[in-house]
Amino acid sequence: MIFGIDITVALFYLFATLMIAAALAVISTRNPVYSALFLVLTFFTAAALWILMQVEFLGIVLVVVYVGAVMVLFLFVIMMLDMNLAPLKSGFIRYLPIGIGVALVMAGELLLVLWARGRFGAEQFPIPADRAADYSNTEAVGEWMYTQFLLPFEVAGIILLVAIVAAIALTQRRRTDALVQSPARQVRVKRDERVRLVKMKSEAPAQGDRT
Amino acid sequence: MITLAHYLTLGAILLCISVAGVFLNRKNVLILLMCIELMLLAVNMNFVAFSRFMDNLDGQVFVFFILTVAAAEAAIGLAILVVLFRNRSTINVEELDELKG
Amino acid sequence: MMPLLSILIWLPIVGGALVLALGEQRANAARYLSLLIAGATLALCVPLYMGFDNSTAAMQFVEQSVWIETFKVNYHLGIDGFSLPLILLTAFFGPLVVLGAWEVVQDKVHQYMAAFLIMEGLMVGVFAALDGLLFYVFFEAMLIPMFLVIGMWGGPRRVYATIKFFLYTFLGSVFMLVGIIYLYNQADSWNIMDWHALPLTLQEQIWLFLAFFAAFAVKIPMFPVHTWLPDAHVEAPTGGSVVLAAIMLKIGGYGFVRFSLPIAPDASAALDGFVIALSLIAVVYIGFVALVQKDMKKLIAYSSISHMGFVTLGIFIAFSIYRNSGSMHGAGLGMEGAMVQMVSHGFISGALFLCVGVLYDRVHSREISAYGGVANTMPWFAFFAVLFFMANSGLPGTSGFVGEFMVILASFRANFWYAFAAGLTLILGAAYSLWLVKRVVFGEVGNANVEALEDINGREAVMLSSLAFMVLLVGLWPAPLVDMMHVSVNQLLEQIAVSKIN
Amino acid sequence: MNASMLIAAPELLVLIMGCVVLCVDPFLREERRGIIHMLGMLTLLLAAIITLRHEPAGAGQAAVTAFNGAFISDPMSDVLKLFAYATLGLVFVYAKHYLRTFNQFRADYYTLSLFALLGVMLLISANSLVMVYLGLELTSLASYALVALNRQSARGSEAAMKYFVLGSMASGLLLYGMSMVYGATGSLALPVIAESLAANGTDDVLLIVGLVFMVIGIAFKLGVVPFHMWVPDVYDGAPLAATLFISTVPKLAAFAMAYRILAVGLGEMQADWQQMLAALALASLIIGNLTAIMQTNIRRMLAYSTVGHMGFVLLGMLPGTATGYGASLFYIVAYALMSAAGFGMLVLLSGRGVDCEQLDDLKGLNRRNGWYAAIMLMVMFSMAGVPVFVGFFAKLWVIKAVLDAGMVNLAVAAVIFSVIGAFYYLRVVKVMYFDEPATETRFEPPVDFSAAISLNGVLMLGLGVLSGSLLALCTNSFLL
Amino acid sequence: MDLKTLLIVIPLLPLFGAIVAGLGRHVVGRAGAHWVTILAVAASCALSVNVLYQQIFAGLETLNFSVYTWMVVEGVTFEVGFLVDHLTSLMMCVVTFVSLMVHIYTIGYMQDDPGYQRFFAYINLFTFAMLMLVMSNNFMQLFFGWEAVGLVSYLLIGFWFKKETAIFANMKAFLVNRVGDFGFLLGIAAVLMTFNSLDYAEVFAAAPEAATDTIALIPGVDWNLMTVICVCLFIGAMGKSAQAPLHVWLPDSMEGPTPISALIHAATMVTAGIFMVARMSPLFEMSEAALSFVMLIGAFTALAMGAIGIVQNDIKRVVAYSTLSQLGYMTVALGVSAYSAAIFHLMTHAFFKALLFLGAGSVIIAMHHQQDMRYMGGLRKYMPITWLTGWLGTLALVGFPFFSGYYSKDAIILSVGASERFGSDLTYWAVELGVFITALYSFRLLYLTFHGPEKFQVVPGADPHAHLPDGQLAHAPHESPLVVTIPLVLLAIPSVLIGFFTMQPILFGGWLSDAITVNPANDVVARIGADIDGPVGMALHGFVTLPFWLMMGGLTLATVIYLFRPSIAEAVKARAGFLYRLLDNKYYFDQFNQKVFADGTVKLGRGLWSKFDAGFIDGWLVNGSARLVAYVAGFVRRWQTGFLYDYAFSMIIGLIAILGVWVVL
Repeated sequence: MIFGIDITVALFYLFATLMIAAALAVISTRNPVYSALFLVLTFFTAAALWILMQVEFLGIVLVVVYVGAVMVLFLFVIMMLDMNLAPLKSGFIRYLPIGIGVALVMAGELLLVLWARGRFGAEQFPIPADRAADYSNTEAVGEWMYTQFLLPFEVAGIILLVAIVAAIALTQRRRTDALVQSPARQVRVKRDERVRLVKMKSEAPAQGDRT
Repeated sequence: MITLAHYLTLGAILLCISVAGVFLNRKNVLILLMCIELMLLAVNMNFVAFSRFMDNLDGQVFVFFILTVAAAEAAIGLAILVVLFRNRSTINVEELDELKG
Repeated sequence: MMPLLSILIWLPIVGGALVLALGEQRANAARYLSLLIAGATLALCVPLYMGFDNSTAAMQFVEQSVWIETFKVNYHLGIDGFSLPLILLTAFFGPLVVLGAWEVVQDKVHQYMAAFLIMEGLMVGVFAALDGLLFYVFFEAMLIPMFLVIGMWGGPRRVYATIKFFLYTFLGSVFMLVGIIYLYNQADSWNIMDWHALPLTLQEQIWLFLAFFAAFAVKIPMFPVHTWLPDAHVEAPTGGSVVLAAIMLKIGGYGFVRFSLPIAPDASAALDGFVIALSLIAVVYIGFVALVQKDMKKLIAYSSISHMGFVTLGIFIAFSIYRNSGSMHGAGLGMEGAMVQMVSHGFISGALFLCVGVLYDRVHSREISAYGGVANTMPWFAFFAVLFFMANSGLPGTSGFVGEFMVILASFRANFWYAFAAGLTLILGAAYSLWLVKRVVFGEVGNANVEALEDINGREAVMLSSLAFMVLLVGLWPAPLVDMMHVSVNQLLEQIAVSKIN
Repeated sequence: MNASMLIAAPELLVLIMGCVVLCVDPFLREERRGIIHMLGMLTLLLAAIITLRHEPAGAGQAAVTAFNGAFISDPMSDVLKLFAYATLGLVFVYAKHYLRTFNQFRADYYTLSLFALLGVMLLISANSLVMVYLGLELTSLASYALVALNRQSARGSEAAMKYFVLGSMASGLLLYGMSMVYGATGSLALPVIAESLAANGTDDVLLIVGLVFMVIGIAFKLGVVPFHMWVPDVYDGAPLAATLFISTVPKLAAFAMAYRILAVGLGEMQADWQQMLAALALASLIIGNLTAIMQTNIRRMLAYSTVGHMGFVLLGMLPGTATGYGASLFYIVAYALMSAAGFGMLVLLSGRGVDCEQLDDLKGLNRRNGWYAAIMLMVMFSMAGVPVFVGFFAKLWVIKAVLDAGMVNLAVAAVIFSVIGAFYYLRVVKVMYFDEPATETRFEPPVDFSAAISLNGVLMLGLGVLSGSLLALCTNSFLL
Repeated sequence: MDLKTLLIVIPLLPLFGAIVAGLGRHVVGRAGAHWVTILAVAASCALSVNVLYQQIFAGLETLNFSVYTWMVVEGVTFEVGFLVDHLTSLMMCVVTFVSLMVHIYTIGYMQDDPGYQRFFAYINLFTFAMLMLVMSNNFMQLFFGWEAVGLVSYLLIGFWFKKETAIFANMKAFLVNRVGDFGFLLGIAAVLMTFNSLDYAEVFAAAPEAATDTIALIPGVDWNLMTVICVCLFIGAMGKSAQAPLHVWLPDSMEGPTPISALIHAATMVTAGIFMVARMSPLFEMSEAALSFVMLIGAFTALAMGAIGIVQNDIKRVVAYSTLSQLGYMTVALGVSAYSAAIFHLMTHAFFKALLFLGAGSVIIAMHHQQDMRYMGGLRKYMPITWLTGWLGTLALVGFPFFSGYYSKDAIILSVGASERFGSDLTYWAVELGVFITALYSFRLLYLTFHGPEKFQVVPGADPHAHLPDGQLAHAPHESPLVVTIPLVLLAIPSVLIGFFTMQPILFGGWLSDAITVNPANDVVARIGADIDGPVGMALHGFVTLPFWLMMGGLTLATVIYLFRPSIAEAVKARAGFLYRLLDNKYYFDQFNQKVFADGTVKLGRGLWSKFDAGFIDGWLVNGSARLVAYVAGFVRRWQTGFLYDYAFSMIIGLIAILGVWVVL
């Protein structure tokens, strides 16, 4: 409690505000690089909120996986594709009222539901007690994941495999002018193919084999 | 006090922003991908909050999987984006209308 | 005991598949095989007719085996006095259609023949099915070969005509589909006989009646859902028109007596005025419309609609008679008249379309104005044409008279004005038939095409004379025909005289 | 191997074989690529044998769960899986011809398809929301990649992009719904959710919100209006081999997903979702059939027709009874077979570097080859729901289900729109049979292709005439 | 052969002849055709006479038996059967005799016609149909015969089917007859409803019980059922017996060859209506109103149609209008319950009118198919037999005492005079005036044809087969061959004598009473019979009655105008322009029918077809709904814009909608 304000509450509102602002920025900036960076900010704040909830493992994973890997990938692609920036988001302005309208209606509907009759207030879902000091969120999640969620875990692995296969299948270009190794041919190569004995007539004109 | 409702509200707002983003973005497919990441974040927010408030680890594990899948999704999405860019030299949403009607 | 009905259904269908398998190259083999199959089917009708017992209303030649166990669908066949004449009619036309196409169809002969054989089997199936779903399957499946026949061998506007035909009929019949499923849900059985016994409230009956009505009114066809017929007839090849007019339309009438009346007697009674009004409109209004047609086939097509008006009239006057006199006496005459009218119209309209086909094969026009004085160059053809057109206008001594006569006599019992309006067909039918005869058959030789006409050949003579024989036979001695139906008709009348509402 | 492994043996097999295909490919010379196809077919055959052997489908055997309840094997899953193998087998044969014709024969297609099949199987056997999500994503991700597989195709990549963005959005919404249900019931396991609902009632607003979002996810996957917009673009833009796959196998999974979530998990809320599904189904019937009428591109036409068909699948679920689900299952199976045959025919008609796209490409097919025309004819009439083809019985039992649910008006609307739909199927027949061919090019498909497509076509008729056994199989899947 | 078989054979013989001559026309050839048919009819005639003979002299009872059962429905038996009583056998003899004469005559008349065999087949078929009609013992068979004679009449009027007027006339004849048949059929339906039987015997037996039954044709207004039945039946008779306004077909039917005009359109078929009403006398006697109706229709026809005959120039048409007029007389007789008088007149008329027609035909042969009397004249010297028989026939027609026509016509006039039925006084004056008119046109015909100056030129060397201008002949007219003249002579004999010999038994001897029922209160024939003293007395008395002097007036006027002062005719024509035009245009019946019924029907049909069938149902409802679907579909299709954001938007809208409906509401 600082200045009569619960620090967690203050932090929640701070991060929440930041998060919403960043999210809005993601969808409204002109430059995709900025968008990506704002998305990073959004993820950071989200991670912070989760950690505030004592869900450290996921918070850290979010930062590591998203900010560390996914967002970098995004930025990489942005840079790679060399897009020219859109001069003016005319469509954005034109459809903004509709967009806001739709979003507000949807938000309204959702919030109406969520706040209706105070179902998610403290009385229904009491504020959980703080974790014990020696509680390891990572350990708990890990244990739970590798026992109860064994199959999903494996499937998640397969999904990553598929992602790899797919990404490679899609983006790998077989360029005709590139020098590539063919592992299959390398493995299958026979002795005769490795060394070829060429009989050469000395100094004869190029009439026989070419090398 | 920060109740569950706060977190859910946050998730809902995030969801709405992401949805609005998908709709409003008319220029860049990349932003669409980001909006989808936002949407997943909103979902994750819900799961984490429920998980914490109900003291049930299922939600957190699910979030973990969602993150994994989201990463895979991003990979494939970006791969498709690259292919698209190579074919069309653009990733402008407004120009992706060869298929219609 | 031989499963005669199954054989009658499947012999043409399997035979059609065989003909199809012969392929395009072996056209002559396809022709002879088709004739053989159609002939065999017709021959098998002899034991069917012989074995049929006129004295019972119960279903005969019953076959029953499980088809779809989950929902109690059975492969259930059987015939009574309503089905038998129509099955015989169907089988009768099999060889005629094959013969009719013998030299005329040169393109894709195997497909043409196969389509008709399959259609024949399916039509027999319609008349023999005692399981509601089985009936529906046959009823609908028939559309496919017909669709192809009109579309592949038809006239210039065949695509419009055939799609219209298909969709019209399909639209009508899907309501029936909903109806039969509803009935199944209520009765927990697909057996049509069980449906007959199923008690239903008036409201249910009315909805069911309308559902069935949608299907059968389109099929028969009744005013105002008749407009597919002229188009389909005009564009169809001769065989298509013949089958369409001679048999397919009858399925509508058959449906009324097999489904509408016994399943929803109270609704039928409640709505009979509506049906009768439509029937009489068909008789009178369509008569006027037929009069001004410029296309021979269209004229015959409209006349078919008008004649089918008698069928529905004959079937539905029963209720008025009952209300008037408190007894069903007289209704049997109408209903049997309707059945006779169906059979007779089968012969006559089939014959008329064959006649038009004979001309079309030579001149390649169906316009009335393209002819004139055909009698000069085709005296034998003129003989048959005049005979059939006279039969079409209901001349006594031909089959066309019998049904109309019976229906008009019966409808007088219901209401003088019904008989009055129906009787107008005497004038209108004669007017459009004879005007056509005047313009096509009589007169000076109209043009060089007519000048060059050759009279009918042996094949055509066989077709036309066999039809002429039937037309005269039924006209001069309808007793064997009506004797088949008495018991069934009486049973139906007893059934519909009893309310189903508790 | 523990019991769970045994229960999931088909999945394991598919996984292993997928990896095998992946690994074998680099070692194959171009001309021996056929081995990949053989491996794919072998996988399906073995999987079918295992599925048949370890639990006779629908033979009165109770469901078995594995992996702590995450996985379930029940008669329905077996039936669906078996049909998934069968359909995929057909798809493989057709696709092989396509890929060879277009010089795109690579292992990627088979690998991705097998992994997608794995996803489908997992989804079919999913017994918890997690598994539903993961199975769905596995299928989807592989599908996205398949659509873009022809890297030179601008249309393909556009389609893939659209599919991807909308698909991801849909899974996001689905997840949001799952989170709500999780919040309301405290569990991700479907049986637990069902128990919780039974115990605590269903008037929790969280549940309804969750239900709405999950229904949207399902609707998207099935391609139901208004979540259908991806369907035509993807069917049209993707290479035919991918369209073949997407239009068949994943639809089986989508049905399973709908069943698992709505019937198994949220069965108590039947009154709620019945209304939603009815509305979605009606919209699909209307929009799908109407839009299909206007198409000259046969692939888009088939796509819109799919939208209509999926409306019918939803209709079957309305009464929430075993026979209703059985009808839906029957429908989806019939649809998968019809769709495979339909797109297979398009493969046959493709050539000279262009996919068959326009309706006019079918012109005069009957003159070019009567048998293939007959197959397409059967497919079209089957799709239109004309007896005696399998499509008719599919529609029949679905409409019966609607009547069981007491929704006569809906049944009437359904049949009316199926009549409207019949129009465009008839147009295909018209083009094939009534028009003159634009080209006389002969068809010279490989033997396995013509055998498969013939079998597929004959199945339209055979499964119609003998629909009783298929129906019994489908209905009994739910009766236990 | 027992009698029943014999009776069955009577109609079947001509049928057999028709089939042989018609279907086997290439086999039997021309001679074969006429031999077969003539022998068949001759045998029928002989057998019929035998039956009549047995009835008169051997006391043969009425025979009523069924040949075969057509069908049985609901206990009502529809059968083909014969009722042979005096009326029937009389009709049979008349029919077969006239038919035989016509057959023989045809050999000469049609000798050059390519359709020779066909013609014989037709008239033989007609004989069969007519016999079926008169021999019937039930309404259904009656209707069968009724329509069958109509069919043959149709075929024969259109015999020369290349002739546009002929095939128009035959269609017209059939259609107008169908109007009558329409009423007839309704009458039969009413009979069936009332008596639950179509058998004459059963119906007639039950008729008195139904005398007071009513039927509400218009709700709330009760009509006497018997009146309805009888009027309906009589409408049929109006068509067949050409009573106004359904008479319009008969003059046009003269387009057919003359032999059939004699046989069908004068002697036999057109009298079927008279026969039918007489046969139905037990029913008609139940309804005064219906009889009045019959009488008035007959009176109008008798007078008005005769008047038209005065202005006709076509020789056959004059005879045709005379036929109409005479049919009117018969109908009047029926209307006053003098059925036997009607039948009597029917019989005499059959002979003399057949004679007149055949005579006209003979003239036409001589004139090379020129039928216009204005180009004839003075033929007496060229064709004496025809001239003589023509005079005899005419005298019979105008009712000169002692000639057969006198007895029958006078009986009718007397009956009308004796009747007290509503409208009988009006009718009386009509039939009296009719006598004058009959004489006028009849003698006009004789004078114009046989007497006076020759109004034709013989152009020697002209091609006899070429169509020459009016008034020109290729060679001089000459008497017709024997096959033509013999029938004339054979018909002239009964025309002159038969009345004298048969009047007593038929009219007053009750010879027809086994067939005809007359309510004693209505029995005018019996009433006049009291004053009549045998045929000689009646004829002598005839010289002092009004009809005779009216006839003489007509004769005088005709003689003055047409023999001596043709200018008077022109003057009258000019003076009485309106009247002349009215008559010349036959009271505008044809024009009216053409405008209102024929054109109106076609116009109505065309309107219904193009406006309602093609326009409304097909155009609006059917194609309109197709267009609507296409329009909506085209609209819906545009939602698929191809833009990702629109697709997403659609999903979001869907989401919001579902949320809104199921969660918020």
